[in-house]
Amino acid sequence: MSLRLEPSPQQIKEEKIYHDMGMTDEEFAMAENILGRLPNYTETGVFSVMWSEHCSYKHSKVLLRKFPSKGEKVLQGPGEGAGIIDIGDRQAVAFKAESHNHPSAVEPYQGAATGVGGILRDVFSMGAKPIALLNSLRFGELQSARGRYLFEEVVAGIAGYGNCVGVPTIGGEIQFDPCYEENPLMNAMCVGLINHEDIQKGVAEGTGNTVMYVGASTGRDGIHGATFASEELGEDSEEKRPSVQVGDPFMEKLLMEACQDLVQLESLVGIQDMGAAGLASSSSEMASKAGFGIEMDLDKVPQRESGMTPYEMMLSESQERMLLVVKQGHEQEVRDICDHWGLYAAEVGHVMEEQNLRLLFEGEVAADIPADALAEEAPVYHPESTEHRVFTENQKLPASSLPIADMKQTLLDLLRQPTIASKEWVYDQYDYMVQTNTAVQPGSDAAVLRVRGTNKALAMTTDCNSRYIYLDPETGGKIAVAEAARNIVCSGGTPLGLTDCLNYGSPEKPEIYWQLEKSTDGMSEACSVLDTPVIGGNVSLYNETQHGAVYPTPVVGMVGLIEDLDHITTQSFKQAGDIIYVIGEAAPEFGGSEVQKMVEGGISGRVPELDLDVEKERQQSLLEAIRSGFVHSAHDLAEGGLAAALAESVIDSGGLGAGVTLAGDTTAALFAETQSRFLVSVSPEHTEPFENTAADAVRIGKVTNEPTLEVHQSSGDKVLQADVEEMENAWKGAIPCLVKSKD
Amino acid sequence: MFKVHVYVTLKEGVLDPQGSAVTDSLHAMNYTEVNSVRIGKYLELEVENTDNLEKRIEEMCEKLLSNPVIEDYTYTIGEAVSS
Amino acid sequence: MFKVHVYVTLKEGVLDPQGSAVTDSLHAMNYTEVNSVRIGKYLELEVENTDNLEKRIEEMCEKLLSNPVIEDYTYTIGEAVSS
Amino acid sequence: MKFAVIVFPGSNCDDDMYYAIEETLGEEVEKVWYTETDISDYDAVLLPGGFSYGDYLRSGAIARFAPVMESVIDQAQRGKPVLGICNGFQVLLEARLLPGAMQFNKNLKFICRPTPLTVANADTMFTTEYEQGSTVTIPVAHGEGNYYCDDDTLEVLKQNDRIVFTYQDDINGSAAGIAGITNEKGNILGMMPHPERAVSDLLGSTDGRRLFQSMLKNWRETHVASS
Ligand SMILES: Nc1ncnc2c1ncn2[C@@H]1O[C@H](COP(=O)(O)OP(=O)(O)O)[C@@H](O)[C@H]1O
Ligand SMILES: [Mg+2]
Repeated sequence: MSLRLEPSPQQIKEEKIYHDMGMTDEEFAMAENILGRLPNYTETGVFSVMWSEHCSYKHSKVLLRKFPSKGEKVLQGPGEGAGIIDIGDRQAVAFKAESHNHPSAVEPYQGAATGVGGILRDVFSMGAKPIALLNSLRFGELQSARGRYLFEEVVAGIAGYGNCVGVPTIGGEIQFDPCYEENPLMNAMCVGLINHEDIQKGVAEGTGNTVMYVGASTGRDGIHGATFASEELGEDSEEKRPSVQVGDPFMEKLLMEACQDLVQLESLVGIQDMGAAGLASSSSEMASKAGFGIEMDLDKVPQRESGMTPYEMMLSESQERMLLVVKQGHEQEVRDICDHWGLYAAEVGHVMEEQNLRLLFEGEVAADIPADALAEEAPVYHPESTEHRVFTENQKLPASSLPIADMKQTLLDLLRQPTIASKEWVYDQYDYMVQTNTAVQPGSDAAVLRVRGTNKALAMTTDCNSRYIYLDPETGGKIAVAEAARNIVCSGGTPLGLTDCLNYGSPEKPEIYWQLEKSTDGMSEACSVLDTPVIGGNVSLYNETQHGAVYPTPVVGMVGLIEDLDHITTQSFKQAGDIIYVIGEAAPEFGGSEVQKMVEGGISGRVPELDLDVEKERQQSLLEAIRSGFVHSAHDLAEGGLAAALAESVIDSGGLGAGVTLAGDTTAALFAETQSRFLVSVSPEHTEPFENTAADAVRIGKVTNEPTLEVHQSSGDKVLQADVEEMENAWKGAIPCLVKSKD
Repeated sequence: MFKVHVYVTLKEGVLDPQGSAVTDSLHAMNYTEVNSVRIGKYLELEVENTDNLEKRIEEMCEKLLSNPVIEDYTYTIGEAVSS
Repeated sequence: MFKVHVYVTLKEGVLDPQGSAVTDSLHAMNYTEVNSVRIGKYLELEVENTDNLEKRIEEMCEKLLSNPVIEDYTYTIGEAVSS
Repeated sequence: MKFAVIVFPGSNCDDDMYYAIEETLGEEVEKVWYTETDISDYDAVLLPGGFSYGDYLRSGAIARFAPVMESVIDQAQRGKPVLGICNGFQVLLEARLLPGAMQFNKNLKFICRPTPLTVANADTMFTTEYEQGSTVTIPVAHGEGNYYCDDDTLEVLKQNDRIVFTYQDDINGSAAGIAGITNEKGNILGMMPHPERAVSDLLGSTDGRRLFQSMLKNWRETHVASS
């Protein structure tokens, strides 16, 4: 077929053209072996994307198996578009997180926008109605022009897409560190609500059933996006720029509505979004999962451009597309729904007994590959692992104390650190209220959405302090899970489970693989102890440039159930006269802390220790206290320690202040990032039952009517006094100020 | 001073959701003779006469006025105007 | 078939927040020779040959492609292209 | 009283509007798809906020030509209450049922936040349950909410008390701080803030409820009077 100026199978092999597609010699040999002949150009392309790290998890599969993923309430674990957990009343939550790092590095607005679009489709293709979006972002420091550019554009892209589709963006987290300067991270999470009976799977079963294509037409955009996401960003990433996809949130909105109708059809057999590797992955995965095959006629695929080849059609990552399987003879039902929503539905193929993915094009067979080979039988690697020297060296360092003279100045400076500072500048751009369920808006520990028509609510958060993980992957991995759970608990919820998004450098480097291994060990252990199964996730490797890898950043996205709207709790102090407690005692732990980075200009040493049993006990008792109605506010202690938490609890309290007295080493008490700690306020009449419930709670002071924060030592000496206004200005002004600065 | 006109268009092959929506809308309004619409930007700059005017304009277009990842640009330099 | 180019600009006197922001950025990037920037839209339409081509284009512009309350438009009809 | 919530392709605050009516008034409310051509059966028309048609080209520009709009315009001209919120306001502007146009917010960013407003005219069929000059907190969520009109129009709006809500802070650059205006007859209100998002304590404010209650009360009064 000379009309396609494609290399012949022989040429592909001899000239090793598969290298350009990211396949190794061994992998090519495997493909040849599977087919029993040389793959043609289309087939080589399909193999290469399906066996890319992004689609096949070939370097991480072994580690993912360690995650506890089962649980009484888990209705769907990893393996589908999103995981699903029961929340009672025949309802469930479906959620998943996904990375869009490389696209966001190249074209931040569209990269972020399409990241949001992709994760939405993962959730609504399960039959769920998306009710919330969250994100987790990492950038270089805002002092650099590129850091600011990426930050502003990524935020605008998330807003542009999420606002338009009408799903509230209610939370997330952002950290800034030089290691992300060239390789920012953009992870998006979507949460959906679903009735048990509506749960869909991405399966193509039943010989003769019809394969239908719904949504946007296929263009040449994003070809090899999956491979792209599986490579380091290098000089030639610029050249791959044309692969940037542009999102169409209007189309997505229609698709989302149509899917909610489509999943009601008896005749719908399976549905899956076309995400990474587009038509190639959706078709082969749906066939493989069902144990059937699919024959597709590519001439029927809606095309945006003329002269597209099978290779291009199969690898295109055009956005806003879905693949459906519907019972033979019921195609009109799908068409009717699509018509209503102004969408085009094309019959592109059918399910067949023979378990192959067979593609027809202009009357000829353009590809014929066993579906399992693509979806299931990708090579699995057990990369070499070596303890990272950062860990080895930092473990040897003696615990150092920080020389802090001016406590007040330190607090104000901390509040100005962009990682701690208010993210209002960001969430002001997100429509976090649409759908009118947002009970706790962005800014508290976890966002809370009521479940309309019930007395329940859902709490959600994303978290990951990658500095800890960089210094000590295993402990850091535990902390990431524990911290997410703390945020859920502080808002009055029981953690239900989590999705993760594992962002690392190249797994082919033994030290990076070791980070991956150790941090997932830590996460797994924390998940087991805290009873939060991992119901889905995503792996993004090769996040590195010639300047090195990003910090290992396994983002945790967690959802919790609040059983009664009355249990919803926020971090701000509520009432003068309330008693302030800290649960958990501080130790002089500064390794990886915000204050260390600020004072010493970098991070080092041992990270805070974490005892998971203590963690669990404290979370449970705090939750019990909240449910018993004793607690007016709860806030977990994280970056910036107790000082930052106290400041945050007074700033949004509407004119209240606090006076506290701290025993022991004041620097540690205020700024250390010792784990498993909470700041809680309790009305005076509930102190006794509260203390009985939360055994580790120590009374430190009172909420006052004066808008100031006063901290005393037990000797009576005042160590710090700051007006709420100056703290607020520092905290809220920091990011707007940095963004405006132009150098 | 010169009036400079800059035209920024989406690269060929890049999806133009706005353009498609406008096309559909025109069809619904019975302007079925319209086959396609692509939407770009039109910028009018007033620029003082400088050395290297063209080079500087090209730089501005590449750095700020267009997004070279997905957009192309052209420009024309209009008549000199009195400022 | 004709290629029609439509230029939509803000009416004189209407403030252009986007244009001002771009002017400021250009200044910050040291393109101080730029006095002002006004940002409008540039649309490329492919239109089948019809009677009253000009009248129909003007209608489209007035009804949909521009908002006469704040915008002006001009258009040019390009060379005939084969479809 | 029977309310119609007009739904365009891509509308996204239609459900919120629907629930606000159902929950605060308990009156009849239906979603009306953009292909309907006769909405004379309804007592009030609600054009919801959010987006429509992706807000492509200009917010509200494409929706303005949706088939249902002919009937909306007809009903509006006959004096039926028509309320356009956010995108609905933009649609009303594009349809020339209200004067002026929207531009990008002056900071060029989407803005979502609870916003203090002044009730500048409590003597419209949408605002009688508010007190003249009082402050209400109602969220905004828009990218193009920077209201523009020429000086003559502004003068007319002021002279005829057609400015109904104003922002207390200049959040988006709107002329005269305008957040909402009516037509000359007073039966069409367009406003950028979202009263349907301020109907329950759980969501942070109930200040939007009185707008819907005003509509109901005034409808009942005229209805009872005329029948
Ligand atoms: N880090 C992880 N932890 C748990 N599950 C994961 C992880 N990464 C991927 N998975 C699961 O593997 C499956 C395939 O993931 P992915 O290829 O990202 O799905 P999709 O193509 O739908 O985006 C999903 O069900 C996902 O939840
Ligand atoms: Mg997917």
